[in-house]
Amino acid sequence: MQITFTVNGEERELEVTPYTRLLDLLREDLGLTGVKEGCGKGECGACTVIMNGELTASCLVPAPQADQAEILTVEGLGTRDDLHPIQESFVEAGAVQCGYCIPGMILAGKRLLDENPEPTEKEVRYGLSGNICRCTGYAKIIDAVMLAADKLAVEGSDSSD
Amino acid sequence: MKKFGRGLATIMFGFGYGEGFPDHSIASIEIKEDERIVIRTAAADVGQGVITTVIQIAAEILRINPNYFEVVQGDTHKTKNSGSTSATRQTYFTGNAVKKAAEDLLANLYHYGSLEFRSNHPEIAIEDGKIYMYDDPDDYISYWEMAERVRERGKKLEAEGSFFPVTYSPDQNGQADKVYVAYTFLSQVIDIEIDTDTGTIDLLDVYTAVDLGKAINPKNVEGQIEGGTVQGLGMGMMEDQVIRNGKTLNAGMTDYLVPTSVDIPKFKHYLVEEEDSEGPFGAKGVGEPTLIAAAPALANAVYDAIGVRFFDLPISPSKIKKALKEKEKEENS
Amino acid sequence: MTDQNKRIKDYFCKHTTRCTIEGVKKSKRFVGHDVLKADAWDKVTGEAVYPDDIFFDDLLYVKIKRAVHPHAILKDIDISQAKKVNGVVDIVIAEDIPDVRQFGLIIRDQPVLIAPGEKMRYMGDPLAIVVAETKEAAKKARDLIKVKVEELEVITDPFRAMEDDAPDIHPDGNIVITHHLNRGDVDEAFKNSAIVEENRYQTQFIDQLPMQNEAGVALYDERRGVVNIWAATQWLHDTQADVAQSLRLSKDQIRIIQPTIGGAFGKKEDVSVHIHLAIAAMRTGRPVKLCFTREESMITQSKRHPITIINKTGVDRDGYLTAWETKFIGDTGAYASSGPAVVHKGMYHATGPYNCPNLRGVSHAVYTNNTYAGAMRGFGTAQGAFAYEQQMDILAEKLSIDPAEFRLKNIYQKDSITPNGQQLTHSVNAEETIKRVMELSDWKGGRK
Amino acid sequence: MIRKSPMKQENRQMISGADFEQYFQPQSLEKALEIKAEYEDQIEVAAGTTDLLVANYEKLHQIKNWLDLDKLSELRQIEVKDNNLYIGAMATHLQLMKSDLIKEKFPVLAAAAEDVGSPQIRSRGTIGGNICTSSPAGDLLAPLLSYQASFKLQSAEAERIVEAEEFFTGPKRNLMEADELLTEIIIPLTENKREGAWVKVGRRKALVISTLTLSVVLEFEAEQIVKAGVAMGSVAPTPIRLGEVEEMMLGNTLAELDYKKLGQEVKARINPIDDLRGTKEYREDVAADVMVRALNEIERKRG
Repeated sequence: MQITFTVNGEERELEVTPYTRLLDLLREDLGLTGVKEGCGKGECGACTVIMNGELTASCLVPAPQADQAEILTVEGLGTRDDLHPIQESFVEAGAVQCGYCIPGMILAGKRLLDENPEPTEKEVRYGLSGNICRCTGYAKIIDAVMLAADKLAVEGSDSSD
Repeated sequence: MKKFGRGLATIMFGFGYGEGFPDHSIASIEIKEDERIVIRTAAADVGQGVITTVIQIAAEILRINPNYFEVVQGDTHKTKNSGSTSATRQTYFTGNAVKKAAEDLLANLYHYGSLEFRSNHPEIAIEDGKIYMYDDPDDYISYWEMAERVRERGKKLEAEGSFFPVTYSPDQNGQADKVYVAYTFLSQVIDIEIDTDTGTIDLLDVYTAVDLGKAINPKNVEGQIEGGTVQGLGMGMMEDQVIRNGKTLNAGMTDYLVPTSVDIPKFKHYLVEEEDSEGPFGAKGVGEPTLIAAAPALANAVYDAIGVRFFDLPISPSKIKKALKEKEKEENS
Repeated sequence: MTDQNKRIKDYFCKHTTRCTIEGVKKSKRFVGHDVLKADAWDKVTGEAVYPDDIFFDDLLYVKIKRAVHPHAILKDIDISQAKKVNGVVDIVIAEDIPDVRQFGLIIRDQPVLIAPGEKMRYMGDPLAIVVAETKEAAKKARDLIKVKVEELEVITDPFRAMEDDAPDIHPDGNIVITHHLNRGDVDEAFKNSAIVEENRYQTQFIDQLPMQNEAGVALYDERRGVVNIWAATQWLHDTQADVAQSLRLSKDQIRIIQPTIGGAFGKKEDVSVHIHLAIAAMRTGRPVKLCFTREESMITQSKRHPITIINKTGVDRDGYLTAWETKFIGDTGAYASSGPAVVHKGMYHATGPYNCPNLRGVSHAVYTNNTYAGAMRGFGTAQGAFAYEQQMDILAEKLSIDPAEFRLKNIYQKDSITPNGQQLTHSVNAEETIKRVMELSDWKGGRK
Repeated sequence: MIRKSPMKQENRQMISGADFEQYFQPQSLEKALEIKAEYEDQIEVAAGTTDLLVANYEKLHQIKNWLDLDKLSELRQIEVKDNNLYIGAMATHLQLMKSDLIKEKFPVLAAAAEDVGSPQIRSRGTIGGNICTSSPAGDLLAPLLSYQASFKLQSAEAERIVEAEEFFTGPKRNLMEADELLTEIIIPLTENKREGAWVKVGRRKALVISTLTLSVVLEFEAEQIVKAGVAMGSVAPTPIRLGEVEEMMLGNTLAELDYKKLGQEVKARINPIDDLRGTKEYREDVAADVMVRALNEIERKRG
């Protein structure tokens, strides 16, 4: 069956089967391999994308349900030479070790800051609670999201000047 | 009701394979004409940061910004054996191998520099990718230019370094002069609260002091301490692959639980840096030691909180609740 | 798919990490500074290529049929139904690869495929390699493979395994290896001790749980006779050798290229996808891919050893350790893996960083039909510390000494002697770690 | 030596090995009910798919027929009519936890929704899915029992309203017929002052299947308890309502209740099992203690 959806701002039309998961669609059909599979059961958050504005485990979405959806993956945030402030914060805070959870973590952090630009540490922890990291013990990841909040606040005040 | 507890543990870890096992690392560094310095090592970066560590070491020795470095790693046909990323050994072993290669290369920069400038080594300055005479900094040869000139001499501006310290296999009584190259020491205090209604543990604060010789990259060391400690706490309170009659009952992350971002404690670290080890710049490995103290410190904190010792891991809510009940019965009788 | 084609070329060099880190920073000192991680840029943008991110056009998918019983003789394997699944390209069973040899980190005791008449020893043992055009076809065919077995006693416990009448899991018996520690006169020292404390500790199976499961891609370069394998390993050249000897190839014929590694913690020391991928690539002549599921990874690959530790510790009236007797019995599961090194390394650290002149220890690594245990961060000493650090607290309480003070009394100094008789000649700052952590935590003594 | 596979050439056709036949994504409930009537239990109902895709992991290609309710936006409404709250079966956990209406009138349900899985699960998982999966550990189920919810089950031919208490018949079993869909959850409103407490116990603090849940909702006239809903999850083959314990509370003021004794009464009326998430004994002991905690919390909230 045919679906149409927007990925990282670009409209795509694709032929899918129901047993294709959104995860497979993004990774294999569109080459967006920043979306990772860690468990396939919504228990780790590595496959997190932002779908219609909400955090979503792409391993738990049958492709036809992505029809008409708007999807953001880590590839849609920033590039190596032009990092999004939250990506920059992850680099600067030392939040990255093996990196496998990081795309999902970054999107979880972004979703949190979109809704709550000045989160407390506790709110950050809850915002990231669907994303498992096995390397960092989370401390530097939490730091990174707090740092990103500061950066975005400064950016926001600059642009309003 | 919440009951506070505090526990201490001190651990040691002899790193490297030790026991007389051939344990070594080979690395090479090449200065290229196209403004790149290429480090070749087979040391696997599993996230711990060995790539960054070796760049820092080489940049320090070669007196040039890390920006110029590129690491070729993880290809059997492009690198030589660096040993495994295990046994807490890469900073010490590959770090030393890279340091030796960098030192060899630096010495050769002096050598070729002295030929080009027709001078003695002490008159030559090397920094920021430039070789010049002290009395005339503006007349310099860049590393890249030097690479070209060395090529014209039919050679490469390249060096290989190896590190291969000796250890001995223990005899039948487990005795030998040197079984491990060195030991890392770490002490940790963990503060917890136990919810006596549910038997669950709240992790509050973790204080860590580690004797690591020298932190090549303090932030990465902190990352190791935090990540290792959380794995150790997982071991202490929740992780358990249940295998009954040969079959795993909880294969998958639904019921094999590791800590989440809301389970973890707050951290405070102290790095004991005496720079007294034989590792690069006095560094010792920290990868494994950061995990080891957490489970026993937690067990000691649980005892402090509720007066019950647990000899089996993990210290699960079911075990705590049962122990609380038994203790209450005991105290009432 | 054009994106993918473009990227295929890059995979041969994608293991190169370009450092873009310091930028304009002017410092001339880099060691001891928080230089940003060179690989972080690739990882925060999703550009880093992990093994399962590698695709080729014409890629085939591999699935492994695994044991149906933890300890059983394979009587028959029937792949006739499975072969009929549309899209199946190859199903490899043991008879197809008669020359392939066993592999293993320390002892080569792991079969590449179990043949009829041979035993499966745990639920992860491989019976067949299924190669198909799609993942679905591979899964479907795998599930249609029929197996007949003769069930044997399942040994779940190393103590049962060590009994005389227990069936041998491997031909040489169930105790893989035994080590000893002997220093001084333990019996005499216990007699003269003020307090002797004996306890039995038990640790559990733990999965290292790196976020990325075992995965890889292989491509056979027939012209050069080289199998290219893109897969993670913690020890590149050792895995290369293990794969090569198993397939009776020269080391040069196995090229392993490490993509970005999604965590390891000991789990990626053992061979996982490598040999099966090489076989599939060589037989089909096409690029092949094998990704473990989380379940498969947990059942098939190594665990942290459960170790039973029995510690008997003596201390004199002044609070100095007098003697330590210890036993480490480690369940290494169906295969040795790092087991022959893990269990006694735990024992070699049995006393923790404390001076103790008299010492006796024995360790056994024992086969069972559980998932095999191997390396995990801590390597036996994490289990050991759970035991020795509780011993220390228990003794401190009995002596009515602050547990930190008790540790400080006994802590290693320069020239202290370890359980192995190694004299610590340099970098012994254990005492300072205790003092610093007391300061940091505002330590006020022992139990309230 | 590794020899080339003899099968290589004969089998080169591109084919999937998948068994899928039909995927329906109806635009109306009426159409959905027709499809369900035709396929009955030969079709998998896809709502938020957070359970469906887990249960069928690695086997998705074996699902022959799909009935995807995703386009039925009519089933996502949360509204009040005739002194009842109506929640469409496709409303997500995220909708429930953010709904001002639910936060104000049914805070225990909102709190339970907030404790479901993770943000990623809450944004997709639905109340209808939670009910139809009928796991004894389903986080919304105890609150629904204590608020005395009922469920509207529709087929192409008929519809019926079933009390939540009667709906669950066993672990992952309920009394839905093969041609029915759950379309709406109905919860009565009240004029009385209502106060409640929610307790979820798990082996970690987030992203965890409950070891035990407790939902207590009390309705007061002045200080007197006139209605009580005490329900638990993961302590029996189905989520259960503890009617006898409720009885003991009726007609009393909070001050007249012996919390500890009520805890013991709860403990005596549940029938948990040993599993990976906790022992039977653990669940019994914790049930008693968290009942006390819940009552203390209600007392505190009433000030």
